[in-house]
Amino acid sequence: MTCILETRSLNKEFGAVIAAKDLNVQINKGEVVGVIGSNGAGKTTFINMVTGYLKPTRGEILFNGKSIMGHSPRAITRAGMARSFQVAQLFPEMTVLDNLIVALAAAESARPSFLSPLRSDARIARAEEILKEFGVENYRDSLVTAVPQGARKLVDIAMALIGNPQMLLLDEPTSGVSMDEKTGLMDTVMNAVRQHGVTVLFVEHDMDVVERYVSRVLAFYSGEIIADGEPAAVLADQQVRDLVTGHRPTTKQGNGAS
Amino acid sequence: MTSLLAVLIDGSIYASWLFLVAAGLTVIYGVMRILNMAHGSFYAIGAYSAASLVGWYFNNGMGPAWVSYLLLVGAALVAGLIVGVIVERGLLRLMYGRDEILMVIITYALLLILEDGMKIVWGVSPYFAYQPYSELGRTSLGLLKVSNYDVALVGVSALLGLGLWAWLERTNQGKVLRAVIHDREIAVAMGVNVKLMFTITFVLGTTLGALAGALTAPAISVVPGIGIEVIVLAFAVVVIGGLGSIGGAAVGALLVGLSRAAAVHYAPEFELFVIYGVMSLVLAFRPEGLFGRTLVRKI
Amino acid sequence: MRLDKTEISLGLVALACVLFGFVSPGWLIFLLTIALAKALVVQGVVMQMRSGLVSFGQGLFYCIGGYTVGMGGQFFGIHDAIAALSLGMFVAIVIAMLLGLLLTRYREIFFAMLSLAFSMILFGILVKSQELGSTDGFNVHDWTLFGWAPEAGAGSQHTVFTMTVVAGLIVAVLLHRYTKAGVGVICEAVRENEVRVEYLGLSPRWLLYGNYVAAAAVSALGGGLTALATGHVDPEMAYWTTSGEFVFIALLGGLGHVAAPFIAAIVFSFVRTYAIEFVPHTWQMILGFTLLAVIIFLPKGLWSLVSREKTGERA
Amino acid sequence: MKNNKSKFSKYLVSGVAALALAAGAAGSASAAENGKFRVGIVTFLSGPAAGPFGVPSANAAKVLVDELNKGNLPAPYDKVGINGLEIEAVVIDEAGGATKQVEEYRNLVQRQKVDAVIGYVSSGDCLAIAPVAEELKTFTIAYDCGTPRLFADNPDAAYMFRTGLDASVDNIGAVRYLAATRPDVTRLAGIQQNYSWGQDSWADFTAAASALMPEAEVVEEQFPKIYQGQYGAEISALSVKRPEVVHSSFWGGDMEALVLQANARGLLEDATGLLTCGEASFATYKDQAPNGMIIGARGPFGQFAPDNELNTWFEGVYQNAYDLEPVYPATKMAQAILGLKYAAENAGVGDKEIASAEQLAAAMKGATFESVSGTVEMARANGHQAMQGITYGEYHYEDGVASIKNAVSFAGECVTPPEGVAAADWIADGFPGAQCN
Repeated sequence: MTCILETRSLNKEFGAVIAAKDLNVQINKGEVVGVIGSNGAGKTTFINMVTGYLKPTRGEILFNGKSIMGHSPRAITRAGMARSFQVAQLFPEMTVLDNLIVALAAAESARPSFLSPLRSDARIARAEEILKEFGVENYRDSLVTAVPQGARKLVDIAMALIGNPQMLLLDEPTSGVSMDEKTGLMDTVMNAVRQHGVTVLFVEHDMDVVERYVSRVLAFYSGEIIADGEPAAVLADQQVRDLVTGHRPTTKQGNGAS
Repeated sequence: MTSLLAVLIDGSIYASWLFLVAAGLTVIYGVMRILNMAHGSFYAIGAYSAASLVGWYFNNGMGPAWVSYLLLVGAALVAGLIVGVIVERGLLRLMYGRDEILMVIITYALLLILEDGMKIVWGVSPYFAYQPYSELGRTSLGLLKVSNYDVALVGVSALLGLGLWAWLERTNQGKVLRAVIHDREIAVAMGVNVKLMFTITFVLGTTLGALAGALTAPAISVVPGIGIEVIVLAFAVVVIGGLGSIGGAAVGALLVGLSRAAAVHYAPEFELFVIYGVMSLVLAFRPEGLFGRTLVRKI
Repeated sequence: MRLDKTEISLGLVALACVLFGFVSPGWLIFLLTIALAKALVVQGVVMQMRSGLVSFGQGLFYCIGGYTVGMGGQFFGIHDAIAALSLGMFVAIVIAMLLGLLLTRYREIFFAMLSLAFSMILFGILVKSQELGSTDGFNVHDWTLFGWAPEAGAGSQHTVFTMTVVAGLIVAVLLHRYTKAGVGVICEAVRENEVRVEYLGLSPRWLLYGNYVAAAAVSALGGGLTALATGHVDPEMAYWTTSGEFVFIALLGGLGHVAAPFIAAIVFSFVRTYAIEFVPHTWQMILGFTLLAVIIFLPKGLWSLVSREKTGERA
Repeated sequence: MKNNKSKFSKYLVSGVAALALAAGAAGSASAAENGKFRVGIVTFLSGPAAGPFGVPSANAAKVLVDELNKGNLPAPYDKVGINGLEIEAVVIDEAGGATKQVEEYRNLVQRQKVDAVIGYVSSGDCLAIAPVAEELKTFTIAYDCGTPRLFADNPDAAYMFRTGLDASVDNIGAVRYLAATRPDVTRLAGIQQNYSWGQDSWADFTAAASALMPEAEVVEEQFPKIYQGQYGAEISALSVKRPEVVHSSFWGGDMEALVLQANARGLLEDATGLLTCGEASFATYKDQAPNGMIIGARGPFGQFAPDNELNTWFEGVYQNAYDLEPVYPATKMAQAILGLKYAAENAGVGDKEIASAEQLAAAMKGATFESVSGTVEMARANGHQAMQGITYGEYHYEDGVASIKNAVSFAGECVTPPEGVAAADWIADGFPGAQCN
């Protein structure tokens, strides 16, 4: 197995607050990794650093064996690592279809054209396929602000996948989505991901969701990784139970330690 | 040596005036996120109010001269208060939540209205209130003669700056205000009456603007258009210092004031470019201004 | 080249304008010429507004366009109007390519203030240039069109008017396409969510840069045409209040359609000229109230009067 | 209904609406020919130039037009209105820049159908208007702007006239006054607003000074931004150079602020101020200007206007109407209106007829007419530019009354370059052909 993403002693300090402390992570190609941890444990900071949004204080990040330290988010995206967001990052004054079309155009070229129309027939057709794949074709012409949270999350993830990334980082894909929708959403996403053969790392509060999809779990606490391994082993870990999952064997009635 | 001394003195005097003009602007921006184009008009209204009141005082039976200083300040406070409340309650309140740039345009419209409004009230003839200025006399430092009023202005400006700082840092109201500056959403969540804070801030800002005008009035001829001239100056000072920062405005004012004085004495041909040059340089190296906070959007 | 309905309508309105020019009085032709030429500058402001940036210094390029046309004729023997206008656009593009490198790092109020500062620096330089007439500026005359010199007076006025309408039409058609093309749409995307654009692997700075340079060229064209029409240029063109007027007109029209700035500029000119005639002492107040009324009652500009019913379909 | 509205018609509607609006506006123009003599009056009604120049001028125009329409003027202007026709003045604000002024000028001529235009304080506006006046063939009098370029750049001007003096006269006169009253002065300094007016004034003044006062040197020059209002640093810079005379072409609020601040800081006690536009604020200095400060009025205007019958009458009606003495811009406006009246009544047309622009121009060209400032000869720039003398004097304020002392006048031939000679060349050559009394 080859390692796609590796971090070496990654540190991030915001003044006196330590948001990441000596993070050493190795993700292999094809893995589906879940990241758990309470709010403020440093999960999003980790994703932000890896995708170039935040500059680490110290450490090293390697993607496909090459350092991507100091690269911009767009360079890292172009290199093949995409992400989704806790709060879906869409273009609020555009329709769902247009959001996808912009993403399609971006995937085709980093230098958009000045005069040929963005909404070409080919892009519209492709966008419609994607809408179907993610089951949001009903919202084709709605403004994204008028679309339910779950669909918005799906569009957000679809836009990340349009660039055919090798690796996808999902930041709380199910946050803000009702309990009933979660599984459907995750099934849609994971189907798409498997079709593209993408390595996935996702942050999730819901332990059910985590157990259902991942092959490996990283548990964050206060900027450090306190456990790393098979889901069952990590969730059974006493420290994880003390600090992260809060003694709930599996969360049937709540949504984790959020 | 004399000219170096002159640069320091002239620079500080000019800086203190710039700070007076810019303080209200930066307070309003810090709390309300409104870059107030009409700030210059409040300055002009303060100047007109003070000049007409003081002029009237001296033209009708000379009372003691010290009263005129109270009249200067009083006129500014009353004018700032009235105009501030009318504008905030009558116009801006309808507009909160709009785009930051749109608020700039709204205040630009306000500027156009106020400029002609002042013409209706005060006409176009000059108003003078020179008595408070000449009354204080001057101090000779060799060839250099300095107006005592100008020196006093440096003190007033410094006191005002300290007062604002103390109010923000040391009082409960100031703490609430800082909370609003820091994060409006959290402040609302904590139960801060943001609407009230907005009114207080805006009226404070307009009063500061009017006060700057009133304190300047004795040294100038109060004529139409004086407000327009100070807007860009005040903007530049505030942007250099970092929008919303009182300390930044003070440092920005000093920087511009001293650079300008130095240019006048040593390189007069660059005087016209000083303020924009300083602003471009500062922003090139510190895009948020000297004391501006870099905000990374949470995602 | 296939023309869509909008483009055909624009062409017809332009044709109507040119024909109207033959029957309308001189003052009206002049007013429309200036309004349309300024509308081109406003197009530059609107292009940037679409990308979320408000330029309080578009007068910079307006002035560059005007001065290049004037200086071309005065000092460099470039009397052909088309050549002079092109040169103006070229100079604007070169300067925009330089300034854009710095300016595209800034957003919101900082962009506004820095663009204002650059414009004011040009103003300062021109005020200092006594050989260019300092604040008095200089006259622009003796221009030709493909070697043909229109007769002074009504003839030349009419020629400038036609040139302005044609230039307006070309710019309108190009912009109509531009706003639907890659850079145009993605610039709007930058305004709506810059982070997302970055995470699509695009450079918001590059997009804004391209947009800034294109806007500069369009604005310079407007400046050049204004210089030909008025026959005079002065540094006031770069003063911040001039740029403020362009922002005013841009908001008046709204971002809804490529025709909006043209309509707004014409309405603005009429409001102003009649305000000056009927209330010479308080015409600025009239403008102020007009602007407030538009912001309060027509938040999307005058264009929303024309396109009330559109919501789902986007231009 | 809304849905039926096709996209196409929408665009057409908006285009046609704009044109219809325009056409409607065009229709209103025909109301103009109403048997009155219509004069466009353009001067600053807003902005910093309104107070010192624009409003006194507009006031002068208003009172003079009213009195003319009543036929109340002394001879030779006792005919009602202009050539027996009632005068209708259309007053326009000069603020807003040259482009806007060109637009408004065209509106005046083509929409408002005025028969003549009088106006323009700003030199930039004058320069922009001059070619348009020729294009539209409209009789136009520049009443105040001072740029020498007006006729230098437009040598073939046929319809443009100027009844005020060229600005180089101000500064040649100022140096002559210094040479006459303070020949021993050696240290000159200047403070000018940083724009054409200030730059040109200082260039003329220093050139004339080096010709007429070769012993004098320039020790300091300052060019603050126009409308700056605060001159602390500039006053320091001037003070430390110990000048004997400080020349300034400041005007309006800037000038008043400068006098106030320079006086309070002792500069005007140690040095004599020389303000070429100083008379415009004659009534406002009170005790804030030192006695002995030299002021000018850009010609024989305002306080320096002679005690002739016309001027006494004009001062009387102006004082009656506004409770103020007329300052120089007011006198200059009156002079322009009288010039127009002279031209219209000597154009060779019958009573109550309106002369054409060509007839007006022919009558004005090279004319000599009586004015509130004495006799005006249109003796320069092919008969388009007035030539008159200039007077300077010292400001004095005692017991609440301001007055002029030590006034010295210089004849027109003494301060005006001969026909066809540029002021700069004339000064550089040492004033050949100057006739001084």
